[in-house]
Parts: sequence; C-alpha cells; structure tokens
Amino acid sequence: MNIIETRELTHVYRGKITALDGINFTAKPGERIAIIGANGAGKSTLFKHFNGILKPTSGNVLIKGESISSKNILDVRRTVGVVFQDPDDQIFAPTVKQDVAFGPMNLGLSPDEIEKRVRESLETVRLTGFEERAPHHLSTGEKKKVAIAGILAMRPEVLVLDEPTAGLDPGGAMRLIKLINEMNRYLGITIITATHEVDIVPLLADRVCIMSRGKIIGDGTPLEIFSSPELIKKTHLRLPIVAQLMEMLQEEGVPVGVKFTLEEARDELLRVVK
Amino acid sequence: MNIIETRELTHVYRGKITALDGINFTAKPGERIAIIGANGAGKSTLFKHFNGILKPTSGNVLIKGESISSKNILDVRRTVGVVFQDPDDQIFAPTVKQDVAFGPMNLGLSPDEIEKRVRESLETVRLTGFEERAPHHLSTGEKKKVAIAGILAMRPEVLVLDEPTAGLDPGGAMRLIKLINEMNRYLGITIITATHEVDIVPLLADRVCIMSRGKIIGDGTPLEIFSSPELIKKTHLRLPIVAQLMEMLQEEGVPVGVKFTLEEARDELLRVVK
Amino acid sequence: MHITLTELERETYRKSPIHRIDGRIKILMTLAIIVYAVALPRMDSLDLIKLGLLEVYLIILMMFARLEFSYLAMRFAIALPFGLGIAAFQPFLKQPFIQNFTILYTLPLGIEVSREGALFGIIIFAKFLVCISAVILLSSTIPMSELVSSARRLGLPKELALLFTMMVRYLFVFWNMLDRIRTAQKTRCFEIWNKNVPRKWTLEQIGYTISSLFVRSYEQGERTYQSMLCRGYNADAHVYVSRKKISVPDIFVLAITVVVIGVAQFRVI
Amino acid sequence: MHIPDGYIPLEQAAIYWIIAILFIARSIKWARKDLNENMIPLFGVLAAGMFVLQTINIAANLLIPVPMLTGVSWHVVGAALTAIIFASPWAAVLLITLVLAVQSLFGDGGVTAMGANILNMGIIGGFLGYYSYIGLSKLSIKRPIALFAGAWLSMILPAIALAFELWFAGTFPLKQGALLMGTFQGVAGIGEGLITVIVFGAIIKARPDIVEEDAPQKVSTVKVAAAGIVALFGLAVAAPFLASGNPDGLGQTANLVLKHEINSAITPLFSDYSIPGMGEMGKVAAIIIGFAAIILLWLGAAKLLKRV
Ligand SMILES: Nc1ncnc2c1ncn2[C@@H]1O[C@H](COP(=O)(O)OP(=O)(O)OP(=O)(O)O)[C@@H](O)[C@H]1O
Ligand SMILES: Nc1ncnc2c1ncn2[C@@H]1O[C@H](COP(=O)(O)OP(=O)(O)OP(=O)(O)O)[C@@H](O)[C@H]1O
Ligand SMILES: [Mg+2]
Ligand SMILES: [Mg+2]
Repeated sequence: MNIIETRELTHVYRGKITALDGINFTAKPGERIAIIGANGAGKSTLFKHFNGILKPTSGNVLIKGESISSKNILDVRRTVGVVFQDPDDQIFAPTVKQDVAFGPMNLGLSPDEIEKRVRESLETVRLTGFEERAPHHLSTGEKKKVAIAGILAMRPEVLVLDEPTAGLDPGGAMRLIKLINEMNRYLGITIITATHEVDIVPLLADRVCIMSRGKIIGDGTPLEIFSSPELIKKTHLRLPIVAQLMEMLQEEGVPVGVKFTLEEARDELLRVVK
Repeated sequence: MNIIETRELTHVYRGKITALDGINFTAKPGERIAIIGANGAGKSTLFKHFNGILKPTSGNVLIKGESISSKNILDVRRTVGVVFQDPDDQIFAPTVKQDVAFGPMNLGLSPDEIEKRVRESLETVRLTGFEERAPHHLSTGEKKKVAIAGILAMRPEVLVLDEPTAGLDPGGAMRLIKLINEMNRYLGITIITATHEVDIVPLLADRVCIMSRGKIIGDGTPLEIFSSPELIKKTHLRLPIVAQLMEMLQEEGVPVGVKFTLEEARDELLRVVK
Repeated sequence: MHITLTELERETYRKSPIHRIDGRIKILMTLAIIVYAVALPRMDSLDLIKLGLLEVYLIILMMFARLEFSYLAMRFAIALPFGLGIAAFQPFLKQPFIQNFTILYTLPLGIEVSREGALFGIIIFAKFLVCISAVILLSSTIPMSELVSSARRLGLPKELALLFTMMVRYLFVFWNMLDRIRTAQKTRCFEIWNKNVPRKWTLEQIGYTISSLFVRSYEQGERTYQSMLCRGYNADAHVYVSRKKISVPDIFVLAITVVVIGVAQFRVI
Repeated sequence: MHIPDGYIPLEQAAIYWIIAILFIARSIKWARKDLNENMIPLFGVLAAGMFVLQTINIAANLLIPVPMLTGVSWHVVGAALTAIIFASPWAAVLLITLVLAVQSLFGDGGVTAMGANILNMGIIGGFLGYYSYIGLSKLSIKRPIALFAGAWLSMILPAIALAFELWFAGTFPLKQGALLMGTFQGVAGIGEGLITVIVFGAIIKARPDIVEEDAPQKVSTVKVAAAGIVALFGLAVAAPFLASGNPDGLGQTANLVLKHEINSAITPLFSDYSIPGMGEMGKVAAIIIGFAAIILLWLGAAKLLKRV
C-alpha cells in the first residue's frame, strides 16, 4: 500500500496562482525520494498538503490509503513529519529545549521518554548545550537544526524535508544526510526531500521526481533522470558536478561513463588511466 | 584606501554571547571576497556591522576611512548594500514593484530613472511579470530574488551578500554569479559574499576568509585556503567537489594537481589521460 | 470568519471609475455622507426615505467600482453585528426623549414593545447601515498608502501619517507571524482539548504563544525597519505625497454626491 | 465596545471629538519628543498587534472565545499595556487612535463616534490604567498584580463612561447599560489583564534594553495622586446617577440647572439642528462642564499636592 498518494492534486492560491496542477504522486513505505525543480515549481506547496496544512483546491491526498479529514488529521500529522523550508515557520517556544519537547509532549509521552527524545534529537543535530537558548536568537543554520530536531523527536513514519541542507555548513549537511539514510535503513522511515543541491541527490534518494510549473514531468532513478539533459536544462537544473566533469571528458573523447558520486567517478577514472 | 575596514571589532549579544571576537578585516575597492565558516561562526553578525545595523560592542568599523556615526550613516548605507540572509527581513511593501522601488525612491531619483532601475533589476533576477504580486506570498527562492533586486536597484559601491544562492535553483544561482562578476568587472563594484556552498567559492572570489567562533582564522586565495586541509576540516567545511575528486585520485597514485573549477580539472585530467 | 488585509488590499487595486477618483474627493464624500446621515433627526419616519436614497446611491457606486459580491457580503457580515446589538434592544426601551409610547405587545415579565421604540431602533440601524456602506466603499476603493497620502494632503499631521503607515505595514508582519506560529503548532499535533497532556501545560503554551507572537513580531518588525533604513529610509522623510491634481471627473462625482444629499434633504422627488 | 455611527447624535459626537483632538494633539507632541527611532517598530507592532487581537478571534485555535450577547466577541484593547511599556499615557492615546482609525475602515466603530471611542478606550482607559499601575507599584505591590489591576481598571471604567454616553444619547438606559457593559467588560478585563501581564513580561524579558523596568518609581507621586483624585471624583459624580432609582430624573434636574447658565451661549452653535426636547442642549453642556471640571480639578489637585 502507498503510504502517501495524491490523486489529481491541484492547488490554486487565492483564486489566481495555480501552484499545483493535477499531481499524481505516490510514495511506498521505506522509499527515498528526492523532488527537484526550479524556484516556484510548487515543491513546498506539495509538501504542505502531505500533512494537511494546505487543503487541495481539487483532488485528493491519501495517507496510508485514507483521505485526510478533520477526523484523522492528528494521526496524519503523527505519521508524516514535515520540516518546512523556512525554520521560522517551525520554531516558536521560548527555549530550544521546550521547542523540541513540544511535539513529544502533545503525543502524550511520559516525561522520561520526552527527556530522552529531546536529548537524542539535539545530539543528532549537534546542538547540545543550546537547550536554554531562545530559538529565534540563533544563526540561520542553528535555527534550521532546531526545526529538524523538533520533527525528529516525534519519530514520524514519513519524514518530509523541504531543502534540509540550505543554510547548513557542509559538515552539518553531510551529518544530516548520513542520519537520514540511517533512519531509512534501520527504522524503515520513508524519506521525501526537496532540494536544489543536485550534488546531494544521488546520496539521499533512489528515486527522483522533477517538478515544473506545478506538474511532475519526470520520475525515475537518479541515473535515468540525469541522463536526459533536455529535461534537466528545461527546468533550470544542472547535473551534479561530478557528472558534469565526466560529460566534459566524454566530449573530449575520453571513454568514460557518466557517474554521479565521487567514489564511482574515482573508480571510473582509475579504470581509464590505468 | 580600504573601502571597508574593521579594527578589533567585537560584538557580544545581550552581554553573553560573543559572536565576533576582535575581527580585523579589510576590503579594497574592486575586490571579490568570500567569507566561509561553520554555522554560528559570526558571518551574518559581521555583515550587519558593515552598514551600521549592529553597533560594535568594542572596536571600530571604517567605511572609506571614516568611522560610522549618526552623521554619515545615510552615506554609509548608500555606499554599502547588504542583502540579508533571510529575505523576510528585507521585503515589506505590498507589491514586488513597490518593494524594489523603495530604495531608489528614497535616493530621490526621478520617476523615469526609478522605473528603469526597477525594470532592469527585475529582469536581472528573472522576475519580470511578478510586479504586482505580494512579495510575502512568493516561494522562498522568489523572495530571495526580490530581496536581491531591491539592493541591486540602489547601485551600491560595495555589495555584501549573505548566502545569496541558498534556496535558488542552480540556473538562478549561476545567473546570479555571472551577474555579480559582471558588476565587479564592468562597474568596479566590490563584492563580499558569505556562503556555505564551497563549490561556488572559486567562481566568485579572488580572496577567501575563513571564520570560526567569531575570529578570522584564515585569509588567502582560494588555492591557498583549500590547500590546507586541517584548517578546512576544523571548521566543518569541505573542499569543492572537484578538488575532492582530484585528491582522491592523487591518493590512488594518479599524478594530478588539485584543481577547483571544472575547466581546470578537465584540462588536468586530459593531460594525464593522453 | 475574518477578512485579511491582503484581501482588502486586493480589492483596492482594481481598476474602475470609482477607483480612479482622487483619494481626497473620496474621503470628503465619505465624510459628507456619514455626517449627513448621523445628523438626521432622531425620530422622523422621513429619515428612512432619505437614508434609503443614500443607500441606493452607495450601492450604485459599489456596482460602478466592480467590487465582488462575495467580498461585499463578507465585509457587511463582519461589520453588521457590531451595530445590530444596540438597535435590537430599542423596541423594549423607554427612550427618555419620547413623550408618548404606543404599546404594541406586552411580553412576560412586563416587558413592553413600543411602536416608537421600534421606529427609533430602525432609524439608528438605518443610519448605521448607511455609514457602514460608505466606509466599506471607501476602504475598498482606495489603497492604504493612498488613503494616508490623501489624508496628509487634507491636513493629517505628519507624525500620525508616519505611524499609521508603519502600523499598516506591521499588520502584515503580525498576521504572518500568527500564521507561522499556528502552522508550527499544528504540525506538531497541538490541540487545545488534547486530553493526553496536563491542562496546566496547555495553558502555559497559550501564554508562550501570545508572548512569542508579540516578541517575534516586534523583532521581525525591527529587522524589517532596519532594512528599510538600509535602503535610505529615514523617519523624518515625508510620507510620499503625489502631486496629482483634482480633475474634472473628480469634481463631477463630488457634485453628484452633494446633489444626492440635497435631494434627500429637500425631498425634490 | 466600539460605538458605531448613528448611535450618538452628531452634536454630542462633536463634543467628544473636540476632547479627543485636544488629547491627540498633545500625544503627537509626545511622539515628536519621546518616541525615538528605535521605538517606532515597537510602537508599530503593538498597534498592529492590538488591531489583530481586536479584530480576529485568535480564539479559533489559541484561546477560548468569550461570546457576547450581541455577537460582538471579546476584544483586547491594550491601552494600559501601551502606556506602561512606553511609560506615558500619551502613547496609549496615540496608539488607540491609530487602531480605532484602521478599525473604523473595517466597520468596527464609527467615524463620527470615533471621538467617543478614543475618549473611552484611549484617554480614560490609558490614563487610569497607567496611573493605577504606577500607584500600585509605588505601594510596592508585586508587578503582575499591579499590571493586572491596571489593565482591568482600564477596561471597566471606559465601560461605565460608555454607559453614560449612550444614556446622554438616549439610546440606552443608564443603569441597565452600566450593568451590562460593566459585567461584560469586567469579565473581558480578566482576559485583558492576563494578556497585559504576559506580553509585558515577555517584552521585558526579551528586550530589557527598550523597556524600563523601574519606570514607575520615576513618575512623580503628585501626578499619580492627582489622577487618583480625578478618578474618585468622577466616580463620586457618577455614583448618584448609577444608584438612583430614576437617573433620568436626576439628569433632568441637572439639565434644568445647567440650561439657564449655558444654553444661551451654546445654542447658536448648534441651532442648525432642530432637536426635539431642549434636554439635548443641557446634556451637551453637562458633558462639557463635566470635562472642564475634571481637567481643572486634575490641574488644581496636582498644583495643591505639589505645594504640600
Ligand atoms: N502564500 C502564497 N500565496 C500566493 N502564491 C503563492 C504562495 N506561496 C507560493 N505561491 C506561488 O506558488 C508557486 C509555487 O510556490 P512554492 O513555494 O510551492 O514553490 P517551490 O517549488 O517551493 O519554490 P522554491 O524552490 O523557491 O522554494 C509560486 O509561483 C509561488 O509564487
Ligand atoms: N539576535 C541574536 N541574539 C543572540 N545571539 C545571537 C543572535 N544572532 C546570532 N546569535 C549568535 O551569534 C553567533 C553568530 O551568529 P551569526 O548569525 O553571525 O552566524 P553565521 O555565521 O551567520 O551562521 P549561519 O551560517 O548559520 O548563518 C551564533 O552563536 C548565534 O547563536
Ligand atoms: Mg519552496
Ligand atoms: Mg548567517
């Protein structure tokens, strides 16, 4: 069964701006999906439907096969944890600790469990020591980390991340990617990410969807997607840097295949050189 | 003469958090400088001193050799244009057009000139057609573009950009980098950028400063900076992907030098292969 | 049910003959109509005819302004309850300035419904309705910024204009912040009647919500203000005042309004 | 608690407007002198916040709504809060004026009646709320309690003033009005008090650099005492009307006394309006005299106290 499914999902902002236009999207439990697309393509709008923050203008969103309604909305939000693009949309409590504890508290967990989850989440994003700071007085990257910790602490079945690495330093970004992959591998959590950083796409997704002007216009493995240059070009995206280099070498007549991650590229080049 | 200079600049937030700790920084007219550093290193705090938004706890900021005071503050702000990290801090007018026109209007330009600058700035960031939209109802990347257009329209002598490419799609990011370089080359505008995307650093800076915990701990050409791996590692940064690949090949015994841009790497690899 | 400022602003940017009229004229027109309506005698059944005429005139103007029906309905629905309350009491009261009452019904507990009371209630409600219509017409056909600059040209002090502009700007900030905080709470399953959490904790959260609403709006407002300063704004700068001249159609509309009021007053028809 | 257009006769509304304008003019002077650049965002946000809290029911998700008979739901006013944050009642007058102006565009509160609304919520609410808080602070009562009391008074006293105004206008009987408005505002005042305590606490904590915590100690005792006397005097004048079985009768008597003195002077001003029952003029006069007396009393009391 699909854990998330949208049927002909359309969203029109204030009767004028069609941000989503007949989206049919499905995610199976345990998948790792990346959604890429130009600015204004509709990624964030789509994500806000996954936990019922926005309501479809037409069409349907099904979570575990059930349409979102006021009856099951709390369950939906427990199942699907969305980290918004702008951390200011997500943090509001007077201290970092209270902010991270807010979700678990609402789930009615025991104080010990809450304490434990808060500690673990803050460790994960390396914010231990920030417990008593005011979240709105942090640097942008630190805010982002608080927002992520707040959702991690709820242990959702599906983790939806809107530009999780924007504003994080490279060290923090790599750590987050590693964490996301571990959550997927060991806990079976479904991961859906929107990002502009195409270089990390091969690292955190097995499936890539391309959005353009409110429609999904491409869906496949990273290899399939990045092998169709017109599609990429049309949507203001680019290939991962590694792939660009391999392509440039191909053009110069070097017999290499196009690769997307550093390790693969190294091996491919070693093959050619030796 | 230095267009921007700080002397032993220290900033302590609410008597507790030392965000800047004795910064000595200089920028000469026409330079292209990138400032990199982990989350919370103090980059944004430093930038807010460049146009007098924050006041030093101790130390001094000199613009064109003059210390910032209430007398010259208007001149300072005309000289130094800062694009903040969070576009929500910068946009406030009811329509995109009014927002971009706000700066030129305050400079007392003629209506024709204002109209022209607004049009040009919006074209530059590819937001033509968005004139009558409400800026706070845009996607994150679009907001960022409005914020950049608003500063471009003022034609400052120094352009200070805090994470300009965060949230922009790759197409938009490349266009922005090109524009920044053109402004530097043809108009002689000084460019200071803070960014976490190390891959673009070699494209938009001739000089790189590394910040860590409120101090500048490294200053040099991209080559010098990226050639000191301990420094990079210590500050949660990483090498540009191209450089990483070259290093990996070096380790495997392939006789290549470390390069930072795609073109250089291609040429270096071709040399080895042939 | 509420209407956001954005929706209000959207209507004000429509293009119509009414929207094009000079802001000063519109303000004066609105004031003239309101003052006339309020000045009508307290107890005079002819009032209803006069007020009816004004209301029809205002509705015609609204049609010319091409305002959406659903929008207007919403505006009225929000405004009316405020006035309805007191008017609804009138039939049961003995107004001190009326000498003789004709009792229509006597309800239990000795409450009497009088014809004069009812008439007075209807008249004040009609006055209220005309005034509300005038205000709705004005606020739907003039953007806030133009309202301020027109009022400036009519002699509103500079400080008031500045603070008024700032306030309107910050309305968006505040509204936005309220929205953000609510979203943040919703995504993390906050619900007032949640039985799984202690009542005390929920109340505390409400307190935090209100305080962070203010503190964060203030800080956002401060940052926004600073970025305005960065773009050359200074508090002493005059609110931008256009030099637009009053044109012939403007005078024409004002004249029509005066004629309508005149017709109402002297019962030409 | 916003009086709409049409519920107060024009000439009475004009009087309230004149009083309001005098106070607004003085508050503009305050803004020119004491509202520095750093405080403008705070002022703007508070005004915006008050407007938002007054207009929508944050109730929907955050709070429990307090419905009222007439469909008007509970409003936050914020006069006391503003005066206390800016350490000046003039700030409250200015802020409430702005808020009411925007609200009247939404049809909440009238244009002609705005003077009366400013008088009630901004002037009476602001001054009395502020000086009650200062007075209580000076008696070293704990801050939250002083804040709460100040805010509560700034809700209940305008309600009584409102009842009088509607009574003068002939639209609502005094006793029932005072009872109805008073009860309602008394309950709403609890919410107002809580919000004032919460928001003031939050702002002081977040920005100690902007709000002076020990402002109460700096206000001269003379002013506070004078404000107290004025409030007591106001209540003393109002009490017999409120307590009387037949307040209209009392009003009539007052009018009779006043009519001879003032009427001849005022009538020409308003002679365009044919008003049934000459009681009208008397009421107008009563309002003016009352206010003049209160102002004079305040000045006089302050002078006297200063000498002591
Ligand atoms: N609140 C809103 N009101 C009106 N239009 C909106 C609103 N939010 C977004 N839009 C519009 O809807 C479209 C899709 O926006 P969305 O935020 O989903 O894009 P996105 O793919 O997330 O872009 P980005 O990569 O820049 O974050 C855009 O054209 C945007 O201008
Ligand atoms: N308003 C504030 N009040 C208190 N502390 C602050 C405030 N803003 C920033 N800080 C703290 O000052 C330090 C430097 O913050 P700054 O925003 O300058 O970092 P940054 O280098 O821009 O980080 P990022 O890359 O995440 O944007 C951080 O530790 C942060 O928590
Ligand atoms: Mg987005
Ligand atoms: Mg920063």
